[in-house]
Amino acid sequence: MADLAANAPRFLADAQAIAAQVPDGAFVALPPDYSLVAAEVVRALVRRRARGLRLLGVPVLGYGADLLIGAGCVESVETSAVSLGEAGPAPRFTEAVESGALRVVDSTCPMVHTGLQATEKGVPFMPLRGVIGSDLVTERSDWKVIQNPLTSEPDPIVLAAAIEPDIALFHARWADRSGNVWIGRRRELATIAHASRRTYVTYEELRDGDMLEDELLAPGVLSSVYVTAAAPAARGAWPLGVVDLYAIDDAHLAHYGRVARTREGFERYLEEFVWRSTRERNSSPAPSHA
Amino acid sequence: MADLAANAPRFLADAQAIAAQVPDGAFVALPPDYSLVAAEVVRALVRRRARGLRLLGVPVLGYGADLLIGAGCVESVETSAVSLGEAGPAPRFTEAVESGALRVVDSTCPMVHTGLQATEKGVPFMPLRGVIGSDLVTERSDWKVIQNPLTSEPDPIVLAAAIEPDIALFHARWADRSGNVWIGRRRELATIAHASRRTYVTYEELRDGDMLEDELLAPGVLSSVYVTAAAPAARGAWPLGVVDLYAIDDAHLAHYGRVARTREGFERYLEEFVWRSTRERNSSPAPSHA
Amino acid sequence: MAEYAREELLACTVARLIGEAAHVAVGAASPIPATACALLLAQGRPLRVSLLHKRAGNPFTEGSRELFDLAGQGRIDVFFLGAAQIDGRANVNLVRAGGRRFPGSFGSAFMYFAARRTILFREEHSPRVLVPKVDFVSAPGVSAAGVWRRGGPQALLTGMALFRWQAERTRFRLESAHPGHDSAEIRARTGFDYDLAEPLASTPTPSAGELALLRGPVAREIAGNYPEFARRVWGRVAPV
Amino acid sequence: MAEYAREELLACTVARLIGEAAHVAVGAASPIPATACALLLAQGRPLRVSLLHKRAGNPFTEGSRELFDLAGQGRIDVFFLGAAQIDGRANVNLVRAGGRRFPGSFGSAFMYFAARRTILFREEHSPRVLVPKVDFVSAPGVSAAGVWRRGGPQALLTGMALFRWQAERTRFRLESAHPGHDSAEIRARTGFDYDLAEPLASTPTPSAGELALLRGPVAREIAGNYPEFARRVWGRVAPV
Repeated sequence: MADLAANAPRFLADAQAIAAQVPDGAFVALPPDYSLVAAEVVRALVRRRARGLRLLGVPVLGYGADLLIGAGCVESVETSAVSLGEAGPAPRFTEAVESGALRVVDSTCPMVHTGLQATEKGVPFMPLRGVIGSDLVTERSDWKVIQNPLTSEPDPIVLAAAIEPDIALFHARWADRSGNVWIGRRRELATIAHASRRTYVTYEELRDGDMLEDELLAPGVLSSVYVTAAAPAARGAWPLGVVDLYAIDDAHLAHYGRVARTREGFERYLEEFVWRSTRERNSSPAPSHA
Repeated sequence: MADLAANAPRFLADAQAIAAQVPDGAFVALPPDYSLVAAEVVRALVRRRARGLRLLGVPVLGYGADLLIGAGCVESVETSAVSLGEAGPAPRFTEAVESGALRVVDSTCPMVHTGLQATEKGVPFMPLRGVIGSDLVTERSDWKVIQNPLTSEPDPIVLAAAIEPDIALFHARWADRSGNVWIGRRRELATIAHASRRTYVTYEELRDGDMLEDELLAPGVLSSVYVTAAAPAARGAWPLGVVDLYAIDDAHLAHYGRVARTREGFERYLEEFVWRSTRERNSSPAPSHA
Repeated sequence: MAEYAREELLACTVARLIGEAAHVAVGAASPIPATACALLLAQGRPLRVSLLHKRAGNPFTEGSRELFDLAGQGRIDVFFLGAAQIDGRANVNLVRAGGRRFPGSFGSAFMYFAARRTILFREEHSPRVLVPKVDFVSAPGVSAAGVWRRGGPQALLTGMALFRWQAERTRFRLESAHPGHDSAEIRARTGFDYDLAEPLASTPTPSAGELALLRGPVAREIAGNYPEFARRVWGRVAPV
Repeated sequence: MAEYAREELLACTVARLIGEAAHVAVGAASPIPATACALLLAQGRPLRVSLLHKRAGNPFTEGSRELFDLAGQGRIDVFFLGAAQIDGRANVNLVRAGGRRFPGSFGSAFMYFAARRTILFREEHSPRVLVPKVDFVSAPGVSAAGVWRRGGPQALLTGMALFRWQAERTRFRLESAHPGHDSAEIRARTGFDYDLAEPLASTPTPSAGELALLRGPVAREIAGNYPEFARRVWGRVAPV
């Protein structure tokens, strides 16, 4: 993982082409379920039988991670939580941890953000208040409690080591021909991209013009300077949502949360929703199983 | 300076009412000339004969600070630079420092951002690379070089102390009736507001509806949670600019840069552009002196 | 007395616990705290509510980091924590116990320190949840002297009772039992030791006015962000 | 030989110094470096240029912090620094000297470490600017072993000459004199000691092709961000 700077905009054909860029064993940062998950790439990773991925939840993981874990693509997760939200616990995650198949590096939300902000600024660590007294500190050899060097009063404070993902992977509402992508108020995606060596983005629609030249759009843009490659994926977040475009498919997530409780149910789910062609998924309205 | 949280939106009548909220001696954070300076409030501060202000440049200062310095409102500046850009050195700043009338706490741009980010996160310090070997470090007793606690290799690194302004003061394109303001891509204004105990904003226009409910506008919004009070000020940034609305008045700034080289010229400038009524400024097109 | 759902009693109790506050933040999967906040707003309180997982019109523009920064700045007055285990020192465990894995600590290890008050909330009231000592401390209820801490536990609300946290004694005190539960049952179902208020009060039930608000504007509001919950409690379907 | 302005010669020289680079950042009040970048773009180079003070269509969306974060991430290949004083160890002073106050250090104390290469640029070539030792180190040219430093000085360009930085010797070497200047004059006007390349080359002058680009698309582009400069050099007025 050497390249940091992407210069000329690079477009790939589809989510499958993005999945081909994610090597086995990569440290991949993913957003939470409510923040533009590149679900179509997740399915493509399952189909290409990716192995040994190390996932970073920024700051939590959900449906996409559970799918990858169940399909055997994941070696470890570093995250503050893995959950399907209202649809309950993440079943494949829970099973994999309880059976010892998955290593979890437990964190707490602001420590993930802090570790990424450290990389974003190019510093090796960043402090955070709180956390002291949590067993998380004992388990994390990469965190360190020090005396605040700016005071002579006793004042212990924890340092997060910089987190440096190999790959940032997410979905966006728009891309433009300059390679910029629009992420709206989901600024964690910007932080992930700033901190990662490579950033791959799927997008709903290509937009004409340069979004950075438009003062109204620009505040929600992630500049192409951070984007290694982008590819189209209409409804690419499904069954998760894209605000103003399609809502999270609660019925489908609830269905997943139920059937994936067993290995067999999960395999049937994969068969139905992942192994069948992507094109079918994208061209027809997403099915709901209530 | 106690209050942090503003809840119900609070609107004031005009820039003068904002200036009345800024007490003598306050530590006031100001944006650079290219980033929405509340120039009308600056003029109102001169008119109300504010004294002892301590200015923070985020990360640099320009026209507004020079005006305040020349008018005797300022006790000290903490900044990476004070300059009129293409219009040359800031004449009143230069004179005040060379005559010993003004104390300068010299910084470097990313250290200002870093110190504010520390306050934004609620931590007492934040590290930054570089800077070591600069004489700035010797002068800044609030910075400290420590050994990176996460490595056993020799690795000195500098810590910025958290910077906690009393007041953030800037201009915005829009406010809405919920008290949110739109700052577009000028995210340093958000950082300033997050880190300051009180935030006062003038705005060009009031917009109907809640901008946070509009996904296209929201990424450029500073939520009312951070806004202590807002007041209308049409052309309130003049002679500086508001992108897409009016450009920086280069001819005026060049004029200022020339005449303010002498105390007498500066006094004449104040007489003409500050002591005369604000209303006159706001209601007619801003004059240019080339 | 009006008929009410247990969720409605709990939401009204949470609303009373919130009391005077400028800014309340509600984290993941917290429909009852969210309902309590919506009730206070429907009552006209000048409360600011930040729902971390609000799906539309999310209050944040800095992404999921902003809630934690807000708390770090001292701008969050009340926060909520649920947990798989809670002990008598107000420690919370969201990670693992007895071979079982839970979702994870979320922001607890920070928010419990940075918010001015935290209301612990867990509907299940059993010796499995309310333990003598948590198996894993996601976030501690009490910090050593010299450790920075802006706030801590205020109360523990379960489906059976309300406990107040006594900061000076670092222990809970049983404050009231919900209708249908008594002191002996609560003692039997609580794995940790606590102080008693004698005589034990009964948790106030929702008023007719509260119920009218809950079933009208509050239910509509909640259905948008917690559709499953709204359907279960009020038979409401999420708006599209 | 075509007639050219001194600014045009300097911009062409800066363009050659930039050479192969993916991302060049230009800070405050730097019309000549900005002109050099615009020239490279007009020549069709796949260069990314971030102008800190670009007035419209600013490339950043994180405000003025983003340039420094980009540099911290290792994404900035070339940066420019001017200074009131520069010494033979490539230290720069932007703060004060001999009772005079300058604007201040700007981002120099960070960017000089974090950008992969820094081109020092100052038109005035005099013993007042090029001093044996700066009165105040805004940013050091050389760092002690063990101090993190991604990059440092590449060259020093003045209105009279081009010096290359020799990292292994931590000294400048005079590489070329601009037309109309010679070795003796440069020695007399330079307050610090430096190595000589013998024989001393002459700085290449702008080609007809370069001049055509400079006076066409480049002048138009530059007039938007540096109106005073464009008017002085090309008689252009800023577009509204």
